[in-house]
Amino acid sequence: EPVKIGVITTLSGGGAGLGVDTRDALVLAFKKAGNKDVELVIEDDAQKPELAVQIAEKMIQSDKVDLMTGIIWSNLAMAVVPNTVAQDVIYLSPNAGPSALAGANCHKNYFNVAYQNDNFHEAMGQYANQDYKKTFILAPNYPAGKDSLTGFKRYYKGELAGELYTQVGQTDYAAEIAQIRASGADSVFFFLPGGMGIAFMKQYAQSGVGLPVLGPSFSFSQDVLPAVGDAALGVKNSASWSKDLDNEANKEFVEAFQAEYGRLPSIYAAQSWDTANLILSALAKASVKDKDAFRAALKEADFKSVRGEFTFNTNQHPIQNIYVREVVKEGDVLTNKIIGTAFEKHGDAYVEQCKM
Amino acid sequence: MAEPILQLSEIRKTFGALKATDGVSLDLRKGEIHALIGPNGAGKSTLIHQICGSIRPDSGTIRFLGEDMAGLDMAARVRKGLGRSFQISSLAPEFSALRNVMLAVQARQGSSYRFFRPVAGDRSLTGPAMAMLERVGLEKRAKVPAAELSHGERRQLEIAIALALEPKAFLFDEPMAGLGPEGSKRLTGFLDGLRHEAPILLVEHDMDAVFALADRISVLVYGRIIATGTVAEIRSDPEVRRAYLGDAA
Amino acid sequence: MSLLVLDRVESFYGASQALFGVKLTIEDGEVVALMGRNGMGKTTTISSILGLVRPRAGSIRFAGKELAGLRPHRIARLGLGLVPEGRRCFPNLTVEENLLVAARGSDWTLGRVTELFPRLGERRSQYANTLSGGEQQMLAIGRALMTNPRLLILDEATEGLAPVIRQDIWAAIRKLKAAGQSILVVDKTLSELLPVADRCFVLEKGVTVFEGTPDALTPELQDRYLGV
Amino acid sequence: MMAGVSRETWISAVLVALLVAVPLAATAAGEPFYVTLATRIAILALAAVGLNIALGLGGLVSFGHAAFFGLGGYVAGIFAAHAFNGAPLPFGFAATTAMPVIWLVAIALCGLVALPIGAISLRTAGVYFIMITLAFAQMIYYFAVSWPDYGGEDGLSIYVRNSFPGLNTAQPLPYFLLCLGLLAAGLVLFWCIQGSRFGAALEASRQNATRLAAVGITPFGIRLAAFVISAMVTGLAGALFADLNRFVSPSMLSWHMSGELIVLIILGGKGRLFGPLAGAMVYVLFEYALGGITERWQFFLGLILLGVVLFARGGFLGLLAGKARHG
Amino acid sequence: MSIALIIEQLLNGLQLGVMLFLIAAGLTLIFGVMGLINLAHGSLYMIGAFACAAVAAATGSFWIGLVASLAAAAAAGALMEVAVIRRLYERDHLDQVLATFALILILSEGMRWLFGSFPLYLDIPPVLQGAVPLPGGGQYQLYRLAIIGVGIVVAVGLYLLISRTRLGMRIRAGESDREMIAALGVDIRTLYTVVFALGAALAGLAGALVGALQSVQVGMGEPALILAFVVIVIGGIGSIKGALVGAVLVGVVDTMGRFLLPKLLALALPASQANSVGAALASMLIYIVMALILAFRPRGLFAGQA
Ligand SMILES: Nc1ncnc2c1ncn2[C@@H]1O[C@H](COP(=O)(O)OP(=O)(O)OP(=O)(O)O)[C@@H](O)[C@H]1O
Ligand SMILES: Nc1ncnc2c1ncn2[C@@H]1O[C@H](COP(=O)(O)OP(=O)(O)OP(=O)(O)O)[C@@H](O)[C@H]1O
Ligand SMILES: CC(C)C[C@H](N)C(=O)O
Ligand SMILES: [Mg+2]
Ligand SMILES: [Mg+2]
Repeated sequence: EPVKIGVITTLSGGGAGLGVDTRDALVLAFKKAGNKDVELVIEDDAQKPELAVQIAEKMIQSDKVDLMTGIIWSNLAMAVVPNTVAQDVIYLSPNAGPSALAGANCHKNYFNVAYQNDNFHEAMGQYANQDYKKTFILAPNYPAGKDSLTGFKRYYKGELAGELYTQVGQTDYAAEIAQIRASGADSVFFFLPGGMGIAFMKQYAQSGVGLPVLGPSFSFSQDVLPAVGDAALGVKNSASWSKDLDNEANKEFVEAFQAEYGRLPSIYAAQSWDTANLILSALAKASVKDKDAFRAALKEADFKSVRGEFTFNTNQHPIQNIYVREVVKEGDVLTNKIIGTAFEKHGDAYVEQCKM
Repeated sequence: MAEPILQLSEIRKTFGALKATDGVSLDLRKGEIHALIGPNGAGKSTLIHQICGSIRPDSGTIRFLGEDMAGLDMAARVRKGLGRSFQISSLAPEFSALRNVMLAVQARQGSSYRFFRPVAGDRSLTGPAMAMLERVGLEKRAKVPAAELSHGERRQLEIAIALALEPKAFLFDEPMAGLGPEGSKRLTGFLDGLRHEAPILLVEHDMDAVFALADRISVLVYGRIIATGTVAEIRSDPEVRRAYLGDAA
Repeated sequence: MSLLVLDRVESFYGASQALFGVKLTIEDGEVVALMGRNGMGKTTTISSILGLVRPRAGSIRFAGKELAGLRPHRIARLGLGLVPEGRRCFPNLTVEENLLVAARGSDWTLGRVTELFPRLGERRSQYANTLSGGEQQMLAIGRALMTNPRLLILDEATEGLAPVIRQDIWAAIRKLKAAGQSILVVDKTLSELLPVADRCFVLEKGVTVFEGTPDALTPELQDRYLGV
Repeated sequence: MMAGVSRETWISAVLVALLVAVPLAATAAGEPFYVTLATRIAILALAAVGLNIALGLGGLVSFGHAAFFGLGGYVAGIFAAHAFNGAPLPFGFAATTAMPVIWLVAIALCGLVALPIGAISLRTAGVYFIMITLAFAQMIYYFAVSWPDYGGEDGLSIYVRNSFPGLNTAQPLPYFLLCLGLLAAGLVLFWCIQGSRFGAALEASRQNATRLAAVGITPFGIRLAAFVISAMVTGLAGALFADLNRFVSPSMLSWHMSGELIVLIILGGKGRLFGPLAGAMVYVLFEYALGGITERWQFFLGLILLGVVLFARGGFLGLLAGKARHG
Repeated sequence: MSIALIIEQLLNGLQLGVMLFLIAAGLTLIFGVMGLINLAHGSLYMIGAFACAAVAAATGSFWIGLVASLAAAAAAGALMEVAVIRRLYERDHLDQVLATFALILILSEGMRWLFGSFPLYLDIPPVLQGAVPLPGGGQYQLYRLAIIGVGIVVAVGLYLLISRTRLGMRIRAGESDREMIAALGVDIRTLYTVVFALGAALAGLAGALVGALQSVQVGMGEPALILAFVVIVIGGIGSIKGALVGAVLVGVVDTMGRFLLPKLLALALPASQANSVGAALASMLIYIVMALILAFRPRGLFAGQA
């Protein structure tokens, strides 16, 4: 009997780019491994929490999946994960990393293979100290957005020229840009994943404000760059991964992904690829039916991560390096290149609160 | 003489520069049919609307059964006993003729907040409603949705609804309009008897009917009453002939 | 050739049949009265002519052309001008706009219509929903005339009008008749209708039961068909 | 009346029988998901039955009923959250996980909220009514999104489903039966209202409010009462829905949700007693079945819905029962 | 807070308003004239944006793309009207809601089928790139100024079309009595198709203009649709003037609310709280305004004559 993995991800709407990359990498990873015993059940959550909940219910009750993964957004994760892990189904997060699940509500069935939400922003806060004294920061008005600015501020030492929350899914940033222009800032940090980031950057570039921008990789990842265009050139951003990261697994991944899909992979693809390989590594050691053994196998993280060194913290969240990248042009293609390391073997701020 | 059932004094209403009602005083007494005639656009319907509450007068008072109507909305005035028909038929189109009348019966009984007990087959509603349809000669069409009635039949249904309210005074705005000769004749006979149930303020252009029915006639021209009197007085009033009757009298 | 010929027309509202075989002819320059009690199918006949209700059987020919299957605006453009039951002026258009909205041809102009109905001239820029009933009736007639129809159809055109105005309207109809206008009239006031009509048709339950000159419509027949 | 049993009644009976039988069979076969599916149908149907009172009978097209659906949901969620961490509720009330209490609170709250919303909205009519109800729902939606205490945009998980005395609500079947019972109660309520004098006045207010006023019944009062009752029923369904998903989020309050409720009603046949149930069954099953066949299921769902509107007047029930509803 | 900032924010509000007007104008026309609730209006906006993006990418010219957006949206609108909408005029609003909701599903998923799930991008044409100085020392994006200009031209043109031409008269006549205008010899059916296509073209134009500013993606139409409905209801359905006033009102209130509310609240609350409460209130603001307006003017600011 094959191992069934339920994949709930965002395949439609403004956030579809993220989910498509997640799905594609996952599918490709299992295909490459040639593992015939894995069956993927993939469903689109349309970025709607209640839909995700229903799909999860169906996957558990009807498809009787052994593992689940795929969710991109923290609000969907918060809706699905607690009930899923409570029903003794193991969930591996390929992207979302809400602080609640890292701290007090951590769970033995919950593994985060991506990051804790604050991580990349912390790195950028750290990095900004080098060049900037007065940064204007903005993020969407939802908990992951708040995690983001909290993370940034945790490490940033300069003054804040302004702090703004935008609407989730907002597409026009004229009003925010006006405030940035008037704020006297020397730089702008923003966390706006997917379509939000595209819209912001395009408008910012045309506004004549011209201050340097920085952000987490989400704001400048491969799904966003082509749309933003040259305006993104030279922008610094933080991530646990980049396509030029020098290790065997990564080379193989980037090549395979490009060969299969004809585009460059994004960070979401990378994290998802790792998730698949983590699962495969555990499957090699234990049966999914034996939950204890399988969890132990997962926890060892005995796989070749495209991010280089990767281990799990006690709250089953990653300990990994966070790099600073720069947007560059390779031929006509915009992409990211690593220019430094912000943190080495970085964990998260909530691990203490996790009693596990 | 007893106090009039309905008494208007010095009612005024303007639409922009137009004085639609220009100081109208008028009363309706027990047992009478008081006809209100006048050229098109004289302000008759506007006056009826003010009496029944769908338009507020700018000034003046309307007393009904001794009570000032100011501040009461249309429904409240109907509950006080002012029954009216519309110049242009206004019915619940999906309801059958019978259910249209049943609605009036239940309204009179004041039982519209009853949530249980089905109305279909409720004899306390269907009985009186059917009786009203019979009175206007529409009993054969009881089951037909109002939308499918012909123009004239709708006019008859309007009357039946007004009857079902058992009002203390009727306001009829051109009830004959749209009725064929036969219908007009029949309605004339019918209204004749009705005045003993409740007095009628009748707006009508059908002079045969008006002259046959009216105890008193008031003539409204440009928002003002230019004459009030008996049929004979009005017929012979040269001013009225010029403004309204032409050679119809 | 007759201007308009209806032969055994049958029409329905949904599943319920309203016309069971209507026959009607109008010659050029003639005024024809269509009569019958309430609900006998007069308005339905008119709607069928104009294609607003689609006849399922029989034929309707106007100036030799079969109307079946034509859409209402095509039919109207052949030269039919309707003054509908209940007036149906466009409330959100001014008097002038109501007159101009469908104007065609050149005989009847704004000037001539306001000459016929001076009241409309006075109210030219007022919205139609603020007109009195009689004013609206004049407007509906004027609007139909502005399309310069070969056949004018008046459905209860004097309903709700003050006696003086009705006399005006009848006078106008007589004037039109004298000018050679063909007219189909539905009206309940026989005393005014019969003198202008050249011929009469009577409907009963959707069937033509009488055809003839006004003189032939004896008091007995009037009583039988119209209840007078 | 034996011979008078209409085709619509027969079809409705079949629908109800299916709704009851499938979950029983699924439980026996060890396929709990179908029970969950049936529960969702029952709950959505109940929500739509609520809306159908305002919309189907009264012609009050509320594009804001998600507000009540969501409020009901939040009542369940907030009670569960407080009971879970032992903190007292606002105003110092002790939290409980007892569903009957939660339901009553949800119903009462929705009634209270619907009263002012209805009173203001009913000043308008037609499309303006549609939009003003939407406006109120959007306000509540944005309030929930930005009120951090109960999760904001992220929503609120119910870690353990609330309880009902004598039943194990964590099991799919008992919970389904509970929802089924409430749906039945909702249907009975609708049926009573529809046939009653109040229902007659309400339907008249939809067809011609001036006429209603002219017989002496103030349309405003009738409509407001209908709106409030309607909101209460939908609110109850919301509480059930939250417990079904063990999760509540602002999306329950969103205009999509309002739209979906409307769609259920029209799909099934508006103003018909069993319309909402038929609509919910068809919609949920299509969604499920098409979703299983193709990723492009929305495309085909769209085609099907379009087909229903264009060719099946009176919704699915109208299509099957073959006659317009009688007035 | 400088004057330049306030001017810039007002311009932002105006630009958002003009954008909304372009979408709302078509909607109010279709709604007011045909009495049709067209939820799929947002899809026409999306189609315009996609057409512009695709054609601009293929030809390298934004302007050809713009023409394509008008043509594609008008064609889609006409097709939609002939195939579906035409059967709905006589139906009640609810059937229209369901049918046009179904159209949204079909069109959105159809676009995804054609163009994939990733957003397309569309660049601002070179002549309109960059910012221009404002009097008072600020700067403003040229392209946004151009949008404001386009909106004003369209508004004036539409107003004249509706109030001054016979076409406009007929449109308005059809609005109150379709059967009657047909019985007077006007081909109302074709007229409706034309009006529908015109409304669609305006929506498509808006989509293309916005596409260059934001991104072109499936689902971009729905938020715009809701706002457009808010606009036409505030303005009074069927009124072009109302749509313009409503749109500018919504644009300015929304923009200024987001900008000023947090600052106002900061006077009373701690900064972070002021920020989030302010943001929340700001998102509620236009709905509060709309409810207030409707509570006092139940038929909008410029209620139609009928
Ligand atoms: N809402 C309004 N705004 C402006 N003018 C109005 C309005 N309502 C009515 N009028 C005008 O007021 C005058 C009186 O109208 P009303 O309908 O009362 O006349 P009427 O006497 O009933 O005429 P008819 O016998 O033709 O029905 C008319 O000239 C009409 O145009
Ligand atoms: N819209 C409709 N739907 C269904 N039936 C209708 C409709 N309109 C009229 N009818 C029916 O068709 C028949 C003929 O009606 P029609 O309106 O043609 O009569 P009419 O002779 O013009 O009467 P009136 O003198 O009252 O205007 C009537 O029985 C009527 O009930
Ligand atoms: C796409 C990601 C940036 C999502 C974000 N981390 C969240 O949890 O919602
Ligand atoms: Mg009048
Ligand atoms: Mg007739």
